[in-house]
Amino acid sequence: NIFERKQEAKNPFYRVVELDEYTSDPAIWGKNFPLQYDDYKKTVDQVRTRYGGSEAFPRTPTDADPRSIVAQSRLEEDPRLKTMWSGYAFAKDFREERGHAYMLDDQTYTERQVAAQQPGACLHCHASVYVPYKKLGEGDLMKGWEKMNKMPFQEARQLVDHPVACIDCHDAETMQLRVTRPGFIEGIRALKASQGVKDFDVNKHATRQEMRTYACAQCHVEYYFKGQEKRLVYPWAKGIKVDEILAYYDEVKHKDWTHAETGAPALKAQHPEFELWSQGVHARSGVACADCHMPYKREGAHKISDHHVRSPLLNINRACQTCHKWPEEELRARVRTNQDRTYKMRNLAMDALIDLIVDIKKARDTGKAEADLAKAQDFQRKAQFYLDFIEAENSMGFHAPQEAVRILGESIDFSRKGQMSLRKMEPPATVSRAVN
Amino acid sequence: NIFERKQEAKNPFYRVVELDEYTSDPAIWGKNFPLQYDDYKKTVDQVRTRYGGSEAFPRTPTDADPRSIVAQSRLEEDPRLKTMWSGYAFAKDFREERGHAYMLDDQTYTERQVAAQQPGACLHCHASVYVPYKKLGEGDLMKGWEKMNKMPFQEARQLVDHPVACIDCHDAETMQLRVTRPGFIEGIRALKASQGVKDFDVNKHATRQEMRTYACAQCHVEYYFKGQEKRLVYPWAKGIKVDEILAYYDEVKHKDWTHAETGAPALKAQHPEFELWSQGVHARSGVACADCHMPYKREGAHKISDHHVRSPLLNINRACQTCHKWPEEELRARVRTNQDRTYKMRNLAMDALIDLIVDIKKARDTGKAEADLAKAQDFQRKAQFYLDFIEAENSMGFHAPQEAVRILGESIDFSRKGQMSLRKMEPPATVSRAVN
Amino acid sequence: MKATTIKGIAVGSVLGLAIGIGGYTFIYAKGASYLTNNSAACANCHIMQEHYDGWIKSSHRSVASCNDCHTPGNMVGKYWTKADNGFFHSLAFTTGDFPDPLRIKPRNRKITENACLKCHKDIAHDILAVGQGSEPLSCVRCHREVGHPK
Ligand code: HEC
Ligand code: HEC
Ligand code: HEC
Ligand code: HEC
Ligand code: HEC
Ligand code: HEC
Ligand code: HEC
Ligand code: HEC
Ligand code: HEC
Ligand code: HEC
Ligand code: HEC
Ligand code: HEC
Ligand code: HEC
Ligand code: HEC
Ligand SMILES: [Ca+2]
Ligand SMILES: [Ca+2]
Repeated sequence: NIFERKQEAKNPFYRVVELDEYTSDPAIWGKNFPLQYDDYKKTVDQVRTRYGGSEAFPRTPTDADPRSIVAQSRLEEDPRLKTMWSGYAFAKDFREERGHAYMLDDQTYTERQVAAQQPGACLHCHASVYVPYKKLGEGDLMKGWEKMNKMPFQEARQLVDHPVACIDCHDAETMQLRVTRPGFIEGIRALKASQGVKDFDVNKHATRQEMRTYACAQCHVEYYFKGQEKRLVYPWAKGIKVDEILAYYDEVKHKDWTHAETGAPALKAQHPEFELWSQGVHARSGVACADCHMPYKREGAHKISDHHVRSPLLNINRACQTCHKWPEEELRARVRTNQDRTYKMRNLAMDALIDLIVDIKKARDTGKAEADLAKAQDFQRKAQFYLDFIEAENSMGFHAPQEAVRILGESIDFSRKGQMSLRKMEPPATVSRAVN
Repeated sequence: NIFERKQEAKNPFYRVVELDEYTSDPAIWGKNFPLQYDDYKKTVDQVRTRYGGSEAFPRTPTDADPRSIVAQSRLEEDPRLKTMWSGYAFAKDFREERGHAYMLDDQTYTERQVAAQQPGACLHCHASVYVPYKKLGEGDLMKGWEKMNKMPFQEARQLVDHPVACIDCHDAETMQLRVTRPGFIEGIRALKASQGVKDFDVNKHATRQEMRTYACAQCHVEYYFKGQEKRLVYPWAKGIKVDEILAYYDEVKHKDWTHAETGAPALKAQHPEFELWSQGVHARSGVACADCHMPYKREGAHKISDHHVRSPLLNINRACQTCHKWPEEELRARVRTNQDRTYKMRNLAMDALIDLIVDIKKARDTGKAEADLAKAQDFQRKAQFYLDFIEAENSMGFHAPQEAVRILGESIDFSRKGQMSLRKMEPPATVSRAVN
Repeated sequence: MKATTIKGIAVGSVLGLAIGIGGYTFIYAKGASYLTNNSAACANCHIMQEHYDGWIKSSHRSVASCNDCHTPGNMVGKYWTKADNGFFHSLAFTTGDFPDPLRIKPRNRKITENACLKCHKDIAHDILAVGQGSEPLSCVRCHREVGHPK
């Protein structure tokens, strides 16, 4: 609503301190914008919803991992995940994600760091890297990024000291939103190119409403590390739908890991919130991430964006009721209906994938040649990626309910076809025994 | 001029003729309500949308079938349907449905009448049966209905002479909506009972807004004929979701026909518009069938319901834009997105079902005992019903986009599991040949 | 002094305080504007600004004022509603104790539904004529945005 915007624009910024391109400590920004800073700090809260939020689990700190509280383990909630990711670091440690305040610690201390040597590229989405990148690149953001990507994680880790901070989303002078993530700058350009838009420069060409989504899409997306450079790439050159992303990976012959039990060249999908959201009716209606996850709240005379980024289900009144005049309970029930359906299909797809993995393993154990398994393994690759695309996405389908279930339905078909490729019709005699 | 308009509006129900419980000819009602009558007559129009409306196909009339125009044949559009329904009358003739004006002729002359002897129960939803029922039951609607149900179709056909007419939806005196269909009166009572509401009397207890849906749900629902009485029953005693309806059929051990190629005890789903709609967000929001299919329109000083019942896509401006302030093209695109996704999954589910049918047939041909096929046949029954539930539903998923795709996804899983039950892992040797 | 009288005084003074504050704002915020038909007057409260802005863009700006839709037809009811809303809104505004975003209350929603008929009785005659028993047909269900387009 344009007029409303005009109103906020009038919000006075009392500048107590001067901020510049190198001020990364949010506490300093907080002096000028105490309201936003106070909410920003609240992302340490841990409250669980049925499928989101997070639960605080106490643990005894160790030297290796000083965290005294972590979020619940998804692997323990559903052990099938270990089979699904067998041989990959995710099978060692995968937890429910929590608030922004934890991003740096959770990345630093996850056992996935022990399971495999991780690159500096990881930090792109887990720390306030804007200033570090610029310093490392002597003023050149992209150069600094390229340098940090290929460093060993532990070395790069020394160069950062905050989770995502004000400067990662805001221009220090105008306070306007600004994209600071090289991975997204290149990714969105590739995506726009695939749609016929040439040389898209997100910070020049995006509308304000688009920026209210892009600020989040800098990190809440699927990604992979390309080649020895460990260049962080968002796989959108052919488009942003799951089918188009898989087509891209197939073309560049990328695999994230080789499945330990089946030898399949597998792909791990990671938090494709932006991708799934883009297929939903909210995206079509121009509803941005910030509209629901950082809704406006009234503070005295003017409205500010709630910087306590969290599950909208913990804030339905502001997050939804501006647009939907339904009672809070009804809105919660609507989300729940969409999510429960998605969850049911997610479980069917998971069972089908496990069945396929077991079959391929059996076939291998009975000494079947790898060549003869290729077809089944490719079906596993497909089924795994489609299922993971919704499993790893964090709204349990809400961001695009029908698309989420469509993807899971196709995953089931892939898994079953994979099994079929290893089976054949039985001779009548043996039937009754073999039916299972 | 305004003054005249106002006069006109003062007495909208100015009665030229008296209407009573036995006036079934709509032309007579038309004398009192010319605006509604004119629109009602327009249901003869045939305009096609991508998935709805209907196309007018000229044909040379015969003695057996005097129709000079019919709607396109769905069997020719997708021959897989013949395999899916093999052995059932639907495999002989199944066409896109068209406007209400054709309901009586299309039922009378469909080749399904030749393929099998049909009962008088069919007329419940294809003719103005209110008066005929009352006459047949000497004033008792239910009695007349029970009598007509078990008559041979041709005999019962002599007792009716109009497609659905004013008296089937309206009380002749008050013009209020009224449910006149015994099948629905009993069906909705059973459904409400399953939800803990006792002795629900639709004409007493339903709100006006509910009646704007029930008026249509009298016919746009799944049904079957029970026992020798050919009693028309809506299978809602356990609930209205596809899973609950199948559970009901399994419990009462009902089958519509035995599949000719596989021997499976199959079920045919038919136009479950009310059932699917009830699972969607429009139903949750209290949006009734009439809101979209009979939107209000302005005629002079009158605001009336558009009695030209048809696809809302032919009338987006009135059907959708009062509630959705999006451009017509955008709204059309939204429907199309939901429908295309559903259509894609519908095709995957259809392929899977055909694969299963082929497998069972093979197994039978190789002389496998029926007992050993039972499991596969039951999977076919399930897969067929779930797929048909969306295939036969006429909005191509729009009425509940996520639920439609969920149902198709489960259908795929059923079909593939059925195939699996007939196959077993191959011995290594034969692999390379057998992979297909 | 008896406990009851103390309670009495306590309650009394709280009430008085409430009225005091409410009354204060009522005047301060030109609460009297409730008694006029000037829509701009409603916007004397920034809290009403958005709705005013919406109304400015609505199909009704030139034909219906806030009061036309938010107060009943008859004189008594009209001024009672104004006093009611005026006072409680004033109080709420001062204490900041109200839902955000605002939601119309059932009572006011009913008033607004009826307001539609003040002007559209004729055109709506036919569709009202077939009403199921006592249940009124909600206009706002479909025309939610006539006063305040999104
Ligand atoms: C129309 C409202 C809406 C929009 C727009 C939206 N989301 Fe969400 N988001 C939700 C809801 C509802 C959930 C489910 C929360 C839950 O289950 O507790 C959710 C869940 C999430 C989660 C997991 C939250 C948690 O508590 O675990 C993340 C992360 C997320 N969204 C990111 C995004 C991003 C990034 C975008 C933009 C690309 C976006 N969302 C757009 C409503 C929205
Ligand atoms: C710099 C990268 C980055 C940016 C930018 C970013 N996020 Fe996140 N977000 C993360 C990471 C990493 C986590 C997980 C932190 C953890 O689990 O320790 C996370 C977690 C979340 C969660 C889950 C909170 C919970 O309780 O489970 C939500 C919701 C969320 N982000 C939404 C957003 C929205 C909305 C935006 C934009 C306004 C945004 N994020 C911008 C990286 C980012
Ligand atoms: C493209 C952005 C991006 C990159 C690159 C990235 N992350 Fe994340 N990470 C996120 C987001 C967004 C979340 C929160 C959503 C989620 O957990 O699905 C997250 C969550 C996490 C979490 C908490 C939840 C969990 O998985 O246990 C850990 C740990 C983590 N990341 C580790 C890493 C490691 C290690 C790397 C490098 C190999 C890495 N991240 C690279 C964006 C990223
Ligand atoms: C993950 C991204 C992100 C981070 C980190 C972030 N903001 Fe924001 N901020 C936003 C978004 C999105 C908006 C809405 C901007 C718009 O509507 O154009 C916003 C708006 C603002 C505004 C404008 C007034 C308002 O509230 O809408 C101020 C001031 C502000 N932020 C200050 C801060 C401060 C101070 C910090 C650090 C403590 C911070 N922001 C951290 C995303 C972020
Ligand atoms: C800025 C406006 C806006 C916000 C904020 C918003 N929505 Fe919506 N929502 C829409 C629009 C627009 C549609 C599409 C239907 C329409 O055009 O009316 C929609 C559709 C929906 C639907 C039906 C479509 C579907 O996917 O099933 C649900 C459910 C829904 N919203 C829930 C929510 C919830 C829950 C929240 C808060 C977490 C929310 N919305 C926040 C505007 C919004
Ligand atoms: C929110 C609007 C809406 C509601 C409510 C709604 N429908 Fe529909 N209906 C549609 C749309 C859109 C289509 C798709 C039309 C097309 O594809 O041309 C459709 C298709 C149909 C069709 C097929 C029409 C054709 O042209 O072939 C039938 C029959 C139907 N609906 C009946 C019903 C019944 C019965 C109800 C109530 C139980 C109902 N609809 C509720 C919007 C609605
Ligand atoms: C007495 C039974 C009956 C009732 C009551 C009924 N219908 Fe139908 N409807 C049918 C039949 C039968 C057809 C198919 C006619 C044909 O194909 O010859 C049909 C066709 C339709 C079509 C398809 C038109 C096209 O162009 O494809 C729509 C839309 C529709 N009905 C909507 C409704 C709505 C909305 C209501 C309630 C206001 C309603 N129907 C009430 C039996 C009924
Ligand atoms: C419960 C109500 C109901 C009953 C009983 C019913 N129909 Fe229909 N019929 C409909 C509706 C609604 C349509 C329009 C929607 C559709 O075609 O899917 C329809 C459409 C048709 C059509 C046109 C489309 C097509 O299938 O070619 C024919 C022919 C037809 N019915 C024949 C019959 C026959 C024969 C019987 C009895 C065996 C019968 N109907 C019983 C409700 C019914
Ligand atoms: C398939 C059902 C159906 C049939 C057949 C039908 N109507 Fe209606 N009619 C409705 C519905 C639904 C409404 C809206 C009633 C409501 O909102 O309570 C309606 C409303 C009306 C109204 C009230 C004013 C208005 O337009 O909303 C009149 C008068 C009317 N119909 C006359 C007729 C006449 C005359 C015929 C026959 C030529 C007829 N109807 C046939 C379903 C039907
Ligand atoms: C009487 C009001 C009303 C009418 C008429 C109506 N809708 Fe809706 N529609 C809604 C509501 C309410 C929602 C749920 C989201 C919300 O609460 O805003 C919705 C949601 C939707 C959605 C998103 C949910 C989904 O299933 O994807 C689409 C798309 C949509 N409507 C299209 C249409 C179309 C097309 C028509 C006309 C054929 C139509 N609507 C008619 C009220 C209506
Ligand atoms: C043409 C009729 C009309 C006019 C004129 C009108 N309103 Fe409203 N107003 C409505 C309706 C209808 C609603 C209820 C919206 C809903 O239920 O979602 C409403 C709701 C409200 C609400 C409650 C917020 C909400 O969404 O529930 C406020 C505050 C309000 N109006 C203030 C005003 C003010 C101030 C004016 C004059 C500047 C005004 N209205 C003029 C029809 C009107
Ligand atoms: C003294 C400041 C003030 C003025 C002047 C004012 N309002 Fe309000 N209004 C409020 C506040 C505060 C609320 C929230 C009250 C609540 O929801 O408890 C409110 C809520 C409302 C609501 C929705 C809540 C409800 O009670 O139904 C309507 C409708 C409304 N106002 C209409 C008007 C109209 C019409 C005028 C002008 C005649 C007006 N207001 C003038 C402060 C004001
Ligand atoms: C004070 C008189 C008055 C009141 C009160 C009023 N209207 Fe109107 N309304 C009008 C007039 C005059 C027009 C014609 C304006 C025009 O043509 O631009 C109109 C136009 C409309 C229109 C057509 C234009 C549009 O916005 O689509 C609708 C619909 C409407 N009114 C609905 C309502 C509803 C619903 C209410 C109650 C919430 C209401 N009106 C209250 C006088 C009023
Ligand atoms: C089910 C949805 C629905 C409901 C309920 C509804 N309307 Fe409407 N209304 C419409 C539609 C659709 C139109 C557009 C008619 C047209 O364009 O021909 C309309 C048009 C109008 C118009 C403008 C007529 C003109 O063109 O000048 C007025 C005034 C109006 N409605 C008033 C009302 C009133 C008053 C009520 C309550 C008694 C009401 N409406 C209830 C859907 C609805
Ligand atoms: Ca979480
Ligand atoms: Ca049709």
